[in-house]
Amino acid sequence: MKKILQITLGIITSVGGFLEIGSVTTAAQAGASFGYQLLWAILLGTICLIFLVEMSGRLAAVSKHTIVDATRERFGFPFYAIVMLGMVLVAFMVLVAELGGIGLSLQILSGLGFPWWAIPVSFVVWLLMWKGTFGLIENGASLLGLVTISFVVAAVKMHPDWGSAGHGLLPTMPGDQKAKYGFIAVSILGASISPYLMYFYSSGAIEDKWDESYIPMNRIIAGFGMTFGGLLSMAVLVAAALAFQPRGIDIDKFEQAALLMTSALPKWGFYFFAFSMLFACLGAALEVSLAIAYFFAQGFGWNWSEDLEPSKDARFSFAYTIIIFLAAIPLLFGVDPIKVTLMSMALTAATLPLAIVPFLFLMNDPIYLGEHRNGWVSNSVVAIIILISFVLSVISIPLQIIGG
Amino acid sequence: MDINVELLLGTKVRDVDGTGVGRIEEFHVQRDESSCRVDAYLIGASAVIERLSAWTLVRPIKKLLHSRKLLTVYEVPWQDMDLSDPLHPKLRTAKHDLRHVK
Amino acid sequence: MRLKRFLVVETRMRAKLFFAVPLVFSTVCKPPTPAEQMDSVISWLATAGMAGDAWLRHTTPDKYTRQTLELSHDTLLQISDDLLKSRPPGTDTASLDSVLTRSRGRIAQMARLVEAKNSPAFLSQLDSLRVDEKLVKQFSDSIKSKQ
Amino acid sequence: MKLVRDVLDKKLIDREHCDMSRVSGLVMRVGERSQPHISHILIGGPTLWTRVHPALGRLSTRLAQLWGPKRKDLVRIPWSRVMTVGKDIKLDVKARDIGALDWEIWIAQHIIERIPGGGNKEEE
Repeated sequence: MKKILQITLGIITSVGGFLEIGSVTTAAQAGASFGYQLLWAILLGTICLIFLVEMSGRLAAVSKHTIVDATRERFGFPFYAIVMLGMVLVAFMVLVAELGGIGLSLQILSGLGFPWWAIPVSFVVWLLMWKGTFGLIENGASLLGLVTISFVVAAVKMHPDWGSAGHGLLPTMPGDQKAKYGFIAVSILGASISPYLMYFYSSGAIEDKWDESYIPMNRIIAGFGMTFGGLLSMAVLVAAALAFQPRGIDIDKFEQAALLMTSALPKWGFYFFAFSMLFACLGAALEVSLAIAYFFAQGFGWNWSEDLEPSKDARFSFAYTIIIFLAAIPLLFGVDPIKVTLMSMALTAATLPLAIVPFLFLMNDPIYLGEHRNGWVSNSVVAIIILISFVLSVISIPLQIIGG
Repeated sequence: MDINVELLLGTKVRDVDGTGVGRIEEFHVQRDESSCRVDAYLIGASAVIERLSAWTLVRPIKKLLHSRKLLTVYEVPWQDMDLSDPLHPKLRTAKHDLRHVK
Repeated sequence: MRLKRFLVVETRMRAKLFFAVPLVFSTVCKPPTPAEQMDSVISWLATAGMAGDAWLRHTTPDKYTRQTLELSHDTLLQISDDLLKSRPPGTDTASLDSVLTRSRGRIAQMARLVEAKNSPAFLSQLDSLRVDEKLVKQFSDSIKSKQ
Repeated sequence: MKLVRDVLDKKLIDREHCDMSRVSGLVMRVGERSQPHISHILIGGPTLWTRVHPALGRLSTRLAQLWGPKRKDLVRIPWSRVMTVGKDIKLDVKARDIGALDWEIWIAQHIIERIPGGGNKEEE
């Protein structure tokens, strides 16, 4: 019984972790500009993520090492420093975007501009970290995030043409606007295969004291959680395809995306969108700031746990305190969170090899994983992901210039 | 003389005739009660594989390539290594006398 | 005893630090074509229309509606300036300008009517905006066909 | 045992199961004719950053002089204090006494405890 509860909570967490400003914005843009044509990108990203997350959990459960621990130990400090530079930079931009997403949700609800919300929002995020425990953050934020299921309701209520949606699951080339198509595809993959989720998940497994008996459970959580998360993203894309594409609306601003469900769910659509974004971004902001603090603490060997009182892991608490308030600064100056989101998605794609290549080595390490190391299926999948990640990292920056 | 192991890592080694042998990538040590003695130095590209404990990943590729030269690793006993200039470690023997591992 | 420090850098790894450089380039964007600008104009006209519909059904807050209409107005002003400066070939720029100016006026008027909570007048502005939107679409089609 | 794979960059745990940073560096004592042996484990920023680039090591040393806890030299732990080498390295020392937690304590006292709700490092 306890296991079932844990599995349910785990799945809800993964769903909550999947949807955030990046995946919603990119899915809405894709639907508005290209109809169902880019559904395949979400499908591909979700499949990759299922495998990567399952592996992160398995590594932690068997070796009792998080990915960061293992990267530092196996590859040494100089290489770790490079990975850290890349990952922390990207995660910081994602954090700015998520805080901005909370601010924008509050802006459309209250009418007060998002720069005014920067300080209060980061203060609340920081306070939740300062006072909260890992369980509270993981489960509380993701339970609130369940309001995002409204995206699925809206998508179904708009009666999509399931046949042509099915066609979208297979990649096709667009007639025109090839650069924009490529840019959005890369952004979707960048939003789905986000390394910070892997770091967060493997640290969570250590915080929850997983051992080898959790391997089957880890598989279920990764599989179902990410699948549901992917379905939510697809629902956003489908709803956007039906609400925006016929009207010729391209999503450049958050205010436009807010109209996503106003025709499908006339009475509550607007508020469902605002609260979905509010809670999804809040959950993501907490997860990203934890992931950054974990990155430093585990890499340098400080004591770390979100469950400790701040003074018991002073450097860890100090790290997230600084990061959260630094992330508020660009928003104070009115930097558009949507622009930051798109840039961070492209940068995630560009730095992906840095996260995935070392991971392939770790997942084959007999000392860490013994008999639980990757078999040829998982290794082939990682090899394919590495291939994709190199293609993405090469094309993401030029596409940002041409298509962005 | 005291030498920083972490900085010695990756240093190029030459043999007694001045021929390049490879980089120091790993150290074989022997632990007992209270000490830790260095038995041998591993030199060459595949010593990195040793260090990353990546043989399970590399062995199938190695088989596929049928290559020996690609994956050289020399094991140099401590007696044969001259570290009097840590920036330019030298062997006390010639390259062709070195022992191949694996 | 002081430790002797010496220079051994894993130079093989240092090269990777340069991956941050392309970031600088990502800020450079090429200017949009007239056809793309027309798409943006239609997108923002439709946004104003959709926000107007939602407000008429009393499903969105007044402040949000007003801000979105103002945002549409300001964005349209900016795009039309750029568009008319680049003089799309084979287009009657004068009449395009007048349609764009008129619809911007309607959107600004709608934003004021939201504040006054005047739904009937809002509806009539919205209907006229839809007519203007159709005109703009015709301009857009003719620009695209000439490319 | 392999030194780089099994020791370097591993996490250090003290007598009281407290995390005390990772192995930043190792000192090898080389004699004219005697077998080289590992004499000390090094921890701390300057050792660490020198591995990336000597200039970063110097920068780290300089920053530590300007700001933070005052301790004159590097933290060196004699190898004889090593108890076990496994997933982590267990040491027969007290992290606090040898200075491995200088920064942790400094940040706790100067910043974290001054923020309401931060708690107190000393109370156990």
